[in-house]
Amino acid sequence: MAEYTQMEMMICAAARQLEDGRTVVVGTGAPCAAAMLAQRLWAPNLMILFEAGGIGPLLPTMPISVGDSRTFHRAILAGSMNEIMEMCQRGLVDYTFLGAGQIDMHGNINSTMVGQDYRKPKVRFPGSGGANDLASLCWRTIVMTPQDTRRFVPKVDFVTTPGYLAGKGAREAAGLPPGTGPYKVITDLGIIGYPQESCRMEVESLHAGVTADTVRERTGFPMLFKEPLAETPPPTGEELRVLREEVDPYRYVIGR
Amino acid sequence: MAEYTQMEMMICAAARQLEDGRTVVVGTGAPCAAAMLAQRLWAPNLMILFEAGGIGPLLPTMPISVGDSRTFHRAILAGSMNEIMEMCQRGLVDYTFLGAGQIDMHGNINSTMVGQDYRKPKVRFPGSGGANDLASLCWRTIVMTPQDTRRFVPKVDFVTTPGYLAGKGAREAAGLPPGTGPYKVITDLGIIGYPQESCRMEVESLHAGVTADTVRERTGFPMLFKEPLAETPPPTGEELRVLREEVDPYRYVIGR
Amino acid sequence: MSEPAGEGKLFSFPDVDGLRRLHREKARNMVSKLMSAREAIDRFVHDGDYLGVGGFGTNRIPTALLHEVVRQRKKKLGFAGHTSTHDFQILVGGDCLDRVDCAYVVGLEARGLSANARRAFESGRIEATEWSNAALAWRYKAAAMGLPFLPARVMLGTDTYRYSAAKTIACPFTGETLLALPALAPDVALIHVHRCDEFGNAQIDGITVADLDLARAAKRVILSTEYLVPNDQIRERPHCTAIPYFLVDGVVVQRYGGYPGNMPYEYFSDEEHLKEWLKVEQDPGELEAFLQKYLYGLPDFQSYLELKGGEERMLQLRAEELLENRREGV
Amino acid sequence: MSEPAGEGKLFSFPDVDGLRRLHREKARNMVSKLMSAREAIDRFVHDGDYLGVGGFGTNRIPTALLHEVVRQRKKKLGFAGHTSTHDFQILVGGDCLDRVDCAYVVGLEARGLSANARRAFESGRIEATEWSNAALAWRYKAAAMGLPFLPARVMLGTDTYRYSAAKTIACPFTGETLLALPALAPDVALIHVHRCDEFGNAQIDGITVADLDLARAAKRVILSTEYLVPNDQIRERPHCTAIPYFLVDGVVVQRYGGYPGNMPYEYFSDEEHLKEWLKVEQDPGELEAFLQKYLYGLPDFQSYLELKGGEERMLQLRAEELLENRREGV
Repeated sequence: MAEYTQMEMMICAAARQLEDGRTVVVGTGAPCAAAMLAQRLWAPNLMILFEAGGIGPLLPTMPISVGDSRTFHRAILAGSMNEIMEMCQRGLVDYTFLGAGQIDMHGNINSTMVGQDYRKPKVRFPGSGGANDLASLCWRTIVMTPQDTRRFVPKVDFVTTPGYLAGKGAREAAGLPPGTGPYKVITDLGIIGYPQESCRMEVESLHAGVTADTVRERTGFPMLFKEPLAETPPPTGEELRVLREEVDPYRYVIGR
Repeated sequence: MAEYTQMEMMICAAARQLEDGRTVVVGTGAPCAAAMLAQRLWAPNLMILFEAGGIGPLLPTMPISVGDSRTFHRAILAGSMNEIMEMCQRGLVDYTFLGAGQIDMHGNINSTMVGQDYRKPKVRFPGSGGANDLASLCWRTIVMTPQDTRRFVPKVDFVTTPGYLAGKGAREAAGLPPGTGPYKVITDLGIIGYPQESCRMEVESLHAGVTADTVRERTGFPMLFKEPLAETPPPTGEELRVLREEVDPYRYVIGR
Repeated sequence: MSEPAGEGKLFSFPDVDGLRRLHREKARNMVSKLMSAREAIDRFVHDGDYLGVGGFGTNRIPTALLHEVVRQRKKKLGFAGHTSTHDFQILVGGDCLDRVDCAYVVGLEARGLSANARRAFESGRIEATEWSNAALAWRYKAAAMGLPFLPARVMLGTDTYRYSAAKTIACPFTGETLLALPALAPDVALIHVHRCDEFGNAQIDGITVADLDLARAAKRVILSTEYLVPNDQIRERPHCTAIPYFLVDGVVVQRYGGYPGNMPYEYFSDEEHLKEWLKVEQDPGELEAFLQKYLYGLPDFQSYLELKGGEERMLQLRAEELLENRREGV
Repeated sequence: MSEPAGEGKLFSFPDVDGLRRLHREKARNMVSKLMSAREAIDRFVHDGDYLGVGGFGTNRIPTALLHEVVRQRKKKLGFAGHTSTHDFQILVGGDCLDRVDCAYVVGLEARGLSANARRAFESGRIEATEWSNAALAWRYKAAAMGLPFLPARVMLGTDTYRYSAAKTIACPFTGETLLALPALAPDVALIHVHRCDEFGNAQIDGITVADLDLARAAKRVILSTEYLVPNDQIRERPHCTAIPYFLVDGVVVQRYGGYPGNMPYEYFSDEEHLKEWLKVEQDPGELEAFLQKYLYGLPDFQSYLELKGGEERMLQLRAEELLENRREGV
């Protein structure tokens, strides 16, 4: 079996979530690589969107910014941020990828600040950007993040972006479109889902060589595990070849 | 003095309402001729807009439809109806011209139906089109219409388009933008204004040869007259020359 | 501060969550959607549907598609009448409509009134709800934005409001009274464009009227196009794409597909024929014969074009559009 | 159903009637507005103003205008931070801001965080109110539509809402809870475009982000442009006009005016220089020297371009933009 890095494992695991004929809003980096990989291998009709206005580009290389020229290179449409966000609000967008500074068991994300006083944050982060919008409006939110207790916390300092909020039904009660919400978390340890009944994280599969104990150690809240617990299929030779040769030949992402 | 028709008098009187450096939404026909005349004689910076999306065209000829090619021929911008209506809603448009099937003393206009039962009209007319929007949102509404008792009625069968509604203050109470409303009515008999205090029609000037009695006979409500009552200056030779030779050489409008 | 709600019937409830589910199901594959007008109307327009039509009455209207709706004798359709003129005339000619959101109907601007369309209202055969042009454009906009309603500052205080299905609200920030317009998501949009590819990526030159929002608001979209272009040409200038393929269900290539209307930069309106249409409407019998001759008796739109003078007449209208037979006024 | 209003400060009240009066007064004459960046910033940006900036952080940003704001030491400005990255870094570098509507600030996307911008927040020197990117774009949209607010379906249930100045309302038709976003009309908009005429009629190639709405929302608009073109060229394709002249107060011609950002179809971003900027921010003293060298010590933006390698460097970035020095991936 081919050797691969954790980043390559994460990108392949993320790519496999994406079906043909669907739409996905991505950022730069790993999510974009995942979408490009899926597009090249089994989802030629996967339509990639960028929140700044690019729709369906033929990506010549990995973008540096979600609004740079690459994001609408030979695109179907180069529009506005509203064009994208309103597509999401109309229910036309199936998937979105987000990162997470902090995340809790219901998938609520903090990318705004560390500390208890909003007026004087201990550490200020960028804030929502489009994350709150995309997680509110797209059907399924996938988070890609390294897993550790600094990130996987019992309570996020600030709910920048809605997961299932306080739990099942809370999104709808707040007015968010029904049927949306966190779908998977792809980490360096495994793939985590949210069972419908609990809307609370549960590990679905562990990457090769990872134990449940490692996951527990690197999670700041009691993690659930699906039974039976699967092993994430490692990247195939074909996945790795396309990822390395076509998607990210300059190793912008997989070289990290 | 040159001979001229009533239509030519109306167009010249309407044109004189328009100042340089202002904006006007016009329809086809006489209002468009009036705006073109003003543009050519004293208002080179008068910007003409059409509700279907044309902004600042170099009109090669009189348009037949407010959405035909002429309305954005070599224009500043060819946009959408929303572009125009939102400009109006932002307060960027000074004047609009409307016609009137029926009009009352407060300038309320009916262009929807004759009869008392909306569900079964005696006569169905087109309805608001953009008239309600333009009269709600532009600063000053100018009506061009022949004057007779069928049109100038005590009570319109249907308030399609707001004048001053029930009178002073009623527009603002209904939620319409403050400071807007009917400005002038240009008829074949004279020019009618709306004094601030009453927001009710008052004749400001009579066209040459017209008497106050004629106006009374052709008005279905008690008409007020300003004192002293002026005579509308007749079209000048220059106005007539430009109107006939440049604005409407094919006599689409002035030939009616 | 807020007035009672308009008394008019709301023909299309703004069920945004239902629309979201529908949009979720819609395929997004980039496959050829080329088909005949006959197939497109047969597949995507059903009796009882609510129609939205692009363009502006006699300008960039999808005449070929409208003729086919009549030819297939579609019935009980709803219709959004924002400056609908010749488009409306065609559909009422075919007795296709039973309910209409009226902003501008029964007229052809300065050309006069449609006697047949007037009869349809005056007889009570068509149920009407009143709006203004901007109101209908913003109702499309609301649906295009994925919102159940949009506020506005028009229609207030008038009978146009009273016989509409709008409401009023107080602004949560300023307290002032605003109109609330329910989103309008037609079942089908028919739109004529300058050029598009086989997938439905379309470009429009000149004014877009309300068509960008209409395409985004509608559940299904049928395009007719003057020219079919390769996908490459669309991708050359992605900021010129007016309608992206994933909104589109059918693409009908029909040169002169907006005749007798005006197609900007292509051909001017055939005013003679429009006058003829208005004239025959005075007499129901004459209208019936006229429709038989120009519509029911013909297999397709191309035959109509032939009957109206074919390429020769179209070239005259093209010359008129391009101002080749008159001096420039400016 | 509705939640308590957000606790954040509303920096710009949506006084639509006041804005209407202001727009009424604005001259609409088509006169040349050509001027230097120095004159434009001096005349149209005042201490205490609220700024909106076009583009997307490092893409099609009006760098030349932003440098001039810093060079003229404008203070106590408000700012709309929707994916503001290098633009934000420049203004915070000049200590120009005292209040910010935050959707995305202090970061440069994947490049890392701005240490200096973080210090400005962590010290409490800048007052913040939270929003999302779409929320700020829709707030511009509301102002561009002449409305005091727009509904939306984002931010609900989160702390982003709690620390915003948004409210919630019940939909008058469906009853569902909606976000209410107050219109945002900046005092000044700074926007970089591909080409415009001397009057300010502008075209933009590629994505427009929120700039069409920003230009329509703002009380004053300053454009910087890569190319000056004759008015005739604008009138050739009126459907390509992104911003019409009557919204514009000043036109500044500055080739490479978006450097070190990416200008679509013209030049790629200078990633080295952006990295350098992030690096010196680690140390306030180094940053001061850096700003002295590249900004305060220079008379104008042209001198900055010269210092950064002039035409030769720009041609490299152009080749990178046009993918001339790498293979096409597709």
